[in-house]
Amino acid sequence: MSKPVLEVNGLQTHFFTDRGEIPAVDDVSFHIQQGEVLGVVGESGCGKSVTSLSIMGLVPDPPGKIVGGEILYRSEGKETNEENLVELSKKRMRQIRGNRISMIFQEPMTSLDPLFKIGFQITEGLRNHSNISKKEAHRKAVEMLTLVGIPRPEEVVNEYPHQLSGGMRQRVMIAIAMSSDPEVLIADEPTTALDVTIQAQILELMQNLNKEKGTAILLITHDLGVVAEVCQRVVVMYAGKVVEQGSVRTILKNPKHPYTQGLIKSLPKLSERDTRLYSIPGNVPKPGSIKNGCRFAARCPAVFDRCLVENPELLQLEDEHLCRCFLYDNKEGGGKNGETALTGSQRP
Amino acid sequence: ADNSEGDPADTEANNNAAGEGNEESADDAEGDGDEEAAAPAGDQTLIFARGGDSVSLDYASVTDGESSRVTEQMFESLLSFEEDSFEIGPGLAEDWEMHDDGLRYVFTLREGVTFHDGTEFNAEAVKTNFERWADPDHEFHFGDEGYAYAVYGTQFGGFVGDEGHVIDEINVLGDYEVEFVLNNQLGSFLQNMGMSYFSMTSPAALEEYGPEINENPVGTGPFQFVSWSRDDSIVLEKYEDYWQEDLPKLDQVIFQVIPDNSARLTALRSGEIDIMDGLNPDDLEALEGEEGITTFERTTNNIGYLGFNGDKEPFDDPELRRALNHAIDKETLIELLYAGNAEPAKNLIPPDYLGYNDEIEPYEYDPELAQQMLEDAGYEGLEFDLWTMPVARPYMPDPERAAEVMQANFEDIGVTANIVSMEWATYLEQTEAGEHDVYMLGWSGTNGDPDYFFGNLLHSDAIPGGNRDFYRNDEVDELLDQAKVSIDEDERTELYMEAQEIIHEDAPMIPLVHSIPVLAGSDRVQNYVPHPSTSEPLTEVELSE
Amino acid sequence: METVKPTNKTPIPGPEEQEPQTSMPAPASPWKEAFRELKKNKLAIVGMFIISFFILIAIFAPFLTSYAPSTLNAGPRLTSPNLNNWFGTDDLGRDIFTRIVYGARISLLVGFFAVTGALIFGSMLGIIAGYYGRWVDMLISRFFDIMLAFPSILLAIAIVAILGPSLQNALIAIAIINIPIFGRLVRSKVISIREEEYILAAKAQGMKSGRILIHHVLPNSTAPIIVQATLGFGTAILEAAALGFLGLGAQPPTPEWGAMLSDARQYIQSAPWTVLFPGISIMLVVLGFNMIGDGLRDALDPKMKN
Amino acid sequence: MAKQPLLEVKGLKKFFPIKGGILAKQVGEVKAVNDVSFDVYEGEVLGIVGESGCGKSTTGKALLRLIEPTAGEVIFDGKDVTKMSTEEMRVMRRHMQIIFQDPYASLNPRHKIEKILGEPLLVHGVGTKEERRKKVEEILEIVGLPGEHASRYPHQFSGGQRQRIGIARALIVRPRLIVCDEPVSALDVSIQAQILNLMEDLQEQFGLTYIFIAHDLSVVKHISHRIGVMYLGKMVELTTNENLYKEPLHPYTQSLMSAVPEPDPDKKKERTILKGDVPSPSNPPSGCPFHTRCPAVMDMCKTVVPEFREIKVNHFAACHLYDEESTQEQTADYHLQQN
Amino acid sequence: MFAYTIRRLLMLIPVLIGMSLITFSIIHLIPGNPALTILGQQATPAAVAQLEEQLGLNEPYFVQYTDYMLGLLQGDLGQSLRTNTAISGDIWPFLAATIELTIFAMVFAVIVGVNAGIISAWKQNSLFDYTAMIIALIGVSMPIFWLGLMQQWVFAQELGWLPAFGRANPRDPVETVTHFYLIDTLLSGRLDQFSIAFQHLILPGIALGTIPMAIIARMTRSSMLEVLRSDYIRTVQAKGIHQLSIVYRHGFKNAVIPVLTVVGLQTGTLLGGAILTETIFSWPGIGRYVFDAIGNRDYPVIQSGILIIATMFVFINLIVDLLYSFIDPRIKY
Ligand SMILES: Nc1ncnc2c1ncn2[C@@H]1O[C@H](COP(=O)(O)OP(=O)(O)OP(=O)(O)O)[C@@H](O)[C@H]1O
Ligand SMILES: Nc1ncnc2c1ncn2[C@@H]1O[C@H](COP(=O)(O)OP(=O)(O)OP(=O)(O)O)[C@@H](O)[C@H]1O
Ligand SMILES: [Mg+2]
Ligand SMILES: [Mg+2]
Ligand code: NI
Repeated sequence: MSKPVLEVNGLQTHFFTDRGEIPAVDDVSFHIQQGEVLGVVGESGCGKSVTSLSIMGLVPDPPGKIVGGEILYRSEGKETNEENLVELSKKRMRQIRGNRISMIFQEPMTSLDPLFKIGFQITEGLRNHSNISKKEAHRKAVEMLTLVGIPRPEEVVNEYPHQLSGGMRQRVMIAIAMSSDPEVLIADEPTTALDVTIQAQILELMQNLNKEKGTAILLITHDLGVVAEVCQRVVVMYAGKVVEQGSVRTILKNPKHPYTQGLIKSLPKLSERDTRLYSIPGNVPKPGSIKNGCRFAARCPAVFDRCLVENPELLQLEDEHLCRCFLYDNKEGGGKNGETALTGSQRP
Repeated sequence: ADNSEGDPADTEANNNAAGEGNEESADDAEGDGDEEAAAPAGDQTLIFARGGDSVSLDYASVTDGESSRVTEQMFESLLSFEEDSFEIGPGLAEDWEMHDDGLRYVFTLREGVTFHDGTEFNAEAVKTNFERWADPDHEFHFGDEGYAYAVYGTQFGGFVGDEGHVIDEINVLGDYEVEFVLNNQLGSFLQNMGMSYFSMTSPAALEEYGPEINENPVGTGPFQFVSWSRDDSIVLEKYEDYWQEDLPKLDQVIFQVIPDNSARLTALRSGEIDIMDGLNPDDLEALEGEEGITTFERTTNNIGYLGFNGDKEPFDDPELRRALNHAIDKETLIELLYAGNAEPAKNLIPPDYLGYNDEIEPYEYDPELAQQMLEDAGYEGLEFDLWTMPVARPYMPDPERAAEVMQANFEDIGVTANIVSMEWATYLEQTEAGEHDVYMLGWSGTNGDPDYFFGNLLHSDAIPGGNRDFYRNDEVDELLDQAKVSIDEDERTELYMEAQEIIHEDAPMIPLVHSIPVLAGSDRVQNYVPHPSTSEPLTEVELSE
Repeated sequence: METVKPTNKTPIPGPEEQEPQTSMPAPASPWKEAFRELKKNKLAIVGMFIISFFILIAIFAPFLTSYAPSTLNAGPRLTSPNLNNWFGTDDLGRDIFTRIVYGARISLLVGFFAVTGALIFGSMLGIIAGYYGRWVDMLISRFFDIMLAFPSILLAIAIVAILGPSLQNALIAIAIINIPIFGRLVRSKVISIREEEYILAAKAQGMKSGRILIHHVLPNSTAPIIVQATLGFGTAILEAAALGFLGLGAQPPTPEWGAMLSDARQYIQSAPWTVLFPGISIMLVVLGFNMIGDGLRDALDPKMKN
Repeated sequence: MAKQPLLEVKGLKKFFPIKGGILAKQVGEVKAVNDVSFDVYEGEVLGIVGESGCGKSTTGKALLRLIEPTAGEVIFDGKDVTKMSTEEMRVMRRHMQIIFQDPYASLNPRHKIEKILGEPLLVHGVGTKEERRKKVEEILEIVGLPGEHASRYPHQFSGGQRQRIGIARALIVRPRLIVCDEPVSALDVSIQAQILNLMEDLQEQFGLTYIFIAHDLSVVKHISHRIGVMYLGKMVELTTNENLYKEPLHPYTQSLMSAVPEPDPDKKKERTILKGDVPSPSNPPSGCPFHTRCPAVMDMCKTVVPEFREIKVNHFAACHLYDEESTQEQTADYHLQQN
Repeated sequence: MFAYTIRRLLMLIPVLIGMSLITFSIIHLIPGNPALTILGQQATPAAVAQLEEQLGLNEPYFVQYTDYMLGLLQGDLGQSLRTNTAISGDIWPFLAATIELTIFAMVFAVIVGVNAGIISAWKQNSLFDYTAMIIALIGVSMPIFWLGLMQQWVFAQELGWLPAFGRANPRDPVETVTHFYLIDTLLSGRLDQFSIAFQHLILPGIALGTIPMAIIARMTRSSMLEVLRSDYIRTVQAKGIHQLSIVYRHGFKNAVIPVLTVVGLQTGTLLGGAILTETIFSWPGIGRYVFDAIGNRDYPVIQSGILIIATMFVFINLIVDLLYSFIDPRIKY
């Protein structure tokens, strides 16, 4: 098995604002294999977008800065091609960005420059990375639009973003991202702003691209349903940290971290007729507001003393299943059974 | 208003040639001509900078000084003034005779004078011009186009059809002889004939340009019109066929508008201009020692005064008025407001005028005396409104400041003056109606004739009107009436002298100042003599190296 | 502290829940908060210093100088700055420092009255237009359009040309030209706030429209109006000075800075201080108001913040 | 459930004019709500789902006359709301309240909580000042906020807390009906559950009637007794919670349900992915508004507007598939394919 | 687009009528007898009567206004009371002078302001940003008449680098065709005169352009900051495009609309400020024409001058509005 095409190790991205240093991403590690779809889930403000922007080298600076960790990109998964994106020159970073690693964003309505034609925007990156003629650019733009399933591509090339619907725009965004045939596609909540029926279309498109082109996809979302639908593995984030990581099945069916457990239980489900939802008490903390201990401690039903003072490490529970919780720390003091963590607080 | 496309380039070529040719001679001149007047410069273009633009180049229909400054160069009247006074002498008329006790005048015109358009100047032209102004139905009157000949009306008692109009008829006696027949005697008739307002325009040009004559002036003067960019510059050039041999000396005169005083001075210092008008009095001192710059004083021709409302108590009391006359410190006023460039006034008319009574003892500035006089007359704690004009006039550059100075003067003698100011038109209407106690105003001369001052300001006929002092003295009226119609200068002088004595005694006003305008110029400017009428022909002026 | 719920009484151990407000003491009104924000803005602080300085000067003018602003011949003419006359004297021998100090009164008062006048009439028209809508709005808006179609200083000049030059008329002119500026602002605020969801909520509570206007719409439209008023202070002072400079505003001997400049401009070569100090004073006061205005905008309208 | 509905909506329409052209005259209209009818019974929760722009909020606001309906009747407790005078309406509002989607925009940022909550009491002339203050604290406790928070300003609360305040405001006048316009869609998943629970509790506790608007089918399904599905300004299906899930009749409902992703990796269901986008309400398709995307489209759908009628007991839909003329088999076939 | 232009033009009609009504009323609002106000102290009653007649002050207000409007529609701006010439015939050289100055000032303001704004936004919180924004803040607070005086003093009087007044060297008058000196000098092939005319533009142009420059710089900066923070800029960044190209191509193009609005509005400041600058620098433009007319109570000139300036301003803003649609495809009419 080749090495992961993208590997994030101990990434720390902090924002330096007047209100102090905000550790928006604090020690985040994960990797994506070639052709894999990795989901990153977490609630608003937990650092999902900052993580993805860190990979792209697009963290707004100031106030943001990557203060630690490494982001290794290995072209074709080969060790020899390994580059640490954190340390790359701006020039080299531009060559990779939009070319080898592409990204699409949450807001299709505002993510396209309203003053430029669709065709121009699709091929802008391409023209930048390789010298292609105007004609060829046009051909390529039409080809990309066709690929993402836009009707009347020949016309749409010459249209402006405001003439397209949200779903169409998100397809154009995908076309932009895919135009350079990247190895990794980072999709930051690509369907959050869309209707479910349109979301279904976009998800299907992304799955197809993943299958046909072998593009590895880092899919960021807060919707566990989406994760279940398209991802192979999942990373769960909470307040700037990865709290659990594993295969989709493990995480959704057999979560270990109390937060993951609570999150899944708190979702109303279409298929089940439950009388009452489980609810995680309290609020999502702002990153940086909790200095000591586990960041979930204040809301955790299974909290114990240690959680309030010590910072839990990411533990490997089994192959490919990691969890950041003292409940599973067998070395000292832990030993409580994670499965029963929630039973106490669940309504009969 | 371009003459011909090629012209400016040509002139330039000429100038350059002349300049080159003269360079050596200039050097020579420096070598041996130290004590002599400097040699003439190669480029005889004079730039005269001033604060405002001409209104019109049809002299007769406008009254402002800036217009006549330019028209003086292009037009001439039948008679002319002395270069620095209102003394009259021959102009386009070589000679003149008075008949029938001043009811008939015959002018003998100069021969061989041509207008700039080449047509000849003759008696017909004189007739045409005068009839144009006098007769509202004349084809060149242009009344419907807004032309108004106010000065003609004032000076000759109205227009054809008006009762007071003095010119009955104008007869062409020969090509070069013209006769004016008057209804009444007019003391200032000959004086009027020297006024630049009554200069001769080419009848052919009137025919050609019609109402546009005000932008296409054609006269007989030393310079002819080239171009006019409004609010910027008027360019004149030498008229080659001018009747006076070898004159004018300048090739070109440009009247340049530079409204800002200090910018104008800068331009003078940097040599961009040759003469500037409206010198800031405070800069005078600095300029005096300055290399390459000279200053010129213009003889005064106006009066600024503080008038009393003689119809209102207590100002109907001459004693009070005399007392207040002692209270004003004219010297300080002049120092503060005119930087010294004014003469303290003791009479209504400016000093150079016919009939100026220099024997009059002015009311000295003497606050104690004033206070004493007031006390004696029984005016304790006098308080009144001191009306002051809202706008600056030539005789009063800063009326409100002047009011304050006088307010302070009055305070010194225990009199409270409350300064009142209002809108200009209202000011005029209300002072005419006699609403005021004490008011500030002034008057500027036009033809150097004293009647223009006395008749308008102190004759009881001018109530309501210019006589805002409501001064009524039959004796004075009588003297003035006689002087107005008299045609004998000596007699007139006598009459006016007498009137002034009475007026001084009655003190209907406090005469304040006659302001003296100052000009500055490059010392290359030779033979420049400012005329009291605010403008003068530059015929003799020459630029030296 | 929202863990205590009537039906889900799960006792939660652990520290006080992290709420967004814990960092700040409660209760803090939005105004207080804006003020706190403002205090962080260095430029705004400088601006407040400048303005307070001028206000103090204006109030204590008679104590700051032994001269009277308009006394003639108080000293020698056009003397350069020295110990007796800190800023020198002008052409009438008046102490320039004294005149500047008294001029501060005039400028500040002009700013105050012009802004207040414009604010009152502008807001009234703006509220009427925004509130009644339809043809009233149409009429008032067109009126604003027409007023704004004239470059402001030009309109002021025209008004002064009609009324005649005086400080009072200049003040009226400046107030008039600022009416549509405030009017438009108020109108657009009223209209946009009317669409806010909390106004809809108030309506849904059964509130009368008058109450909604007074209790909900107006308080929420004050922030931009305050900002505009502050900036307007500066512009009004500048406009008054311009009119004074043209001789269309304050008339001599009033120690109005613009008129002082216009009087002094002919001495710029021989006595530059006569021109320097009035100009600097105008600039400083206007700068002060602009700094506060900028700061207020940042503090009151976080969206505008860079 | 009482026999007599608390609220009857008949043929509700709201068209927004589109201005344009040289003289800014009306050149068209957005048919935001186009002939919607339904009943709401006392004590029930009626859910309304639909995609963005289908007219859910407009329906909600038109019921309360926060937007003047273009046509139709809204009969609340036997009285037609649309015909009431301003004053009658004002009094009426005590009984019908609304909770908004955006917890940030719906609270006046310049008012303290006590004023926000006290004002409705004041305008309806409830109690003395002291009583009102008490009531405010009481209601805060009820929605799970400490009473002393009354002296705070909205910006000092988190989104979830603000939504609690919004609920408290609606609740404080003790209304009979509350229109909830997407009350949880702006909230985080973990907070959403808190609010949903709270709303359920309150409903039971005070015997409230909700019209619960949301675009998230699972949320609506969780809380509602009956659900109406809207598409392009029209109600296309309306039935009980169970019916809708077990036997959705309208093809749109079917595809909507299949498009909702479920966080269960085992439920890999067959999806009906709809083609294309929702048409613009300013230019809705003729006939059945869904015919442009319908997988079971027939010729008549393009021209004839299907009637919204009770196809089975308590199960309304507007679809030609269930017309008397169309054969039962066809319907059945279609269903076989789907399930 | 066409329909929009027509609509905007139609919408201008009430504004233009309102403007004409205001300017027309100027003469009627003066307290006292306008004719006497105009003629002044040494006027004869006959002259006053004649002027009243000429101004048509004897007729009813409505008739006067109708006459005035009919005249305006035929391009007749009336007659100057001072010079008795048709205003429409005199006004062009003044207008040209002002337009030349205004354009120069605006070009200066836009070039400096826009670039300073862009760089400040791009290098937010840098030394350049701070300096530029402090300068801009001072710029907006600057009394331009004072700035003009100081410039004149330093650069023309003390240092003598630039001319202190006028549009050209008075000894070498420009031959005028268009009355735009920069164009006229080129037409007559006089490069030396061109350079002199250009030098004359510098001081008044900078004095006049300072406030708009400062305002444009501030507006460009804030507009750019907003754009640079927007989602679509992030999209472009994600394509690996060079920052310079992002800032100028995508950033500025999107930021340009508010800047353009400000430019349009600032032409008002320029046209109004021209009165001040033209007086100081002896620039024979429309501002001075009007100002002199105020001094001379030449009300028809005041009326026409103000109306023309305002009309120019209105049309510039119309053009700006129409420009939006060229820049922004979303604005479809
Ligand atoms: N420009 C910034 N300046 C300061 N703090 C920032 C900035 N951008 C992000 N943050 C901080 O980083 C944290 C994480 O933000 P991020 O955008 O990554 O969250 P997210 O998980 O993507 O949330 P969402 O689901 O809302 O998109 C936020 O809580 C915020 O406080
Ligand atoms: N004030 C308005 N003027 C014009 N059109 C409007 C107005 N309000 C809403 N619309 C239009 O009416 C349609 C329905 O809007 P509505 O807000 O009811 O949708 P919704 O179902 O609530 O959508 P969402 O889920 O986005 O809230 C939309 O197309 C919208 O553009
Ligand atoms: Mg995000
Ligand atoms: Mg909605
Ligand atoms: Ni010409």
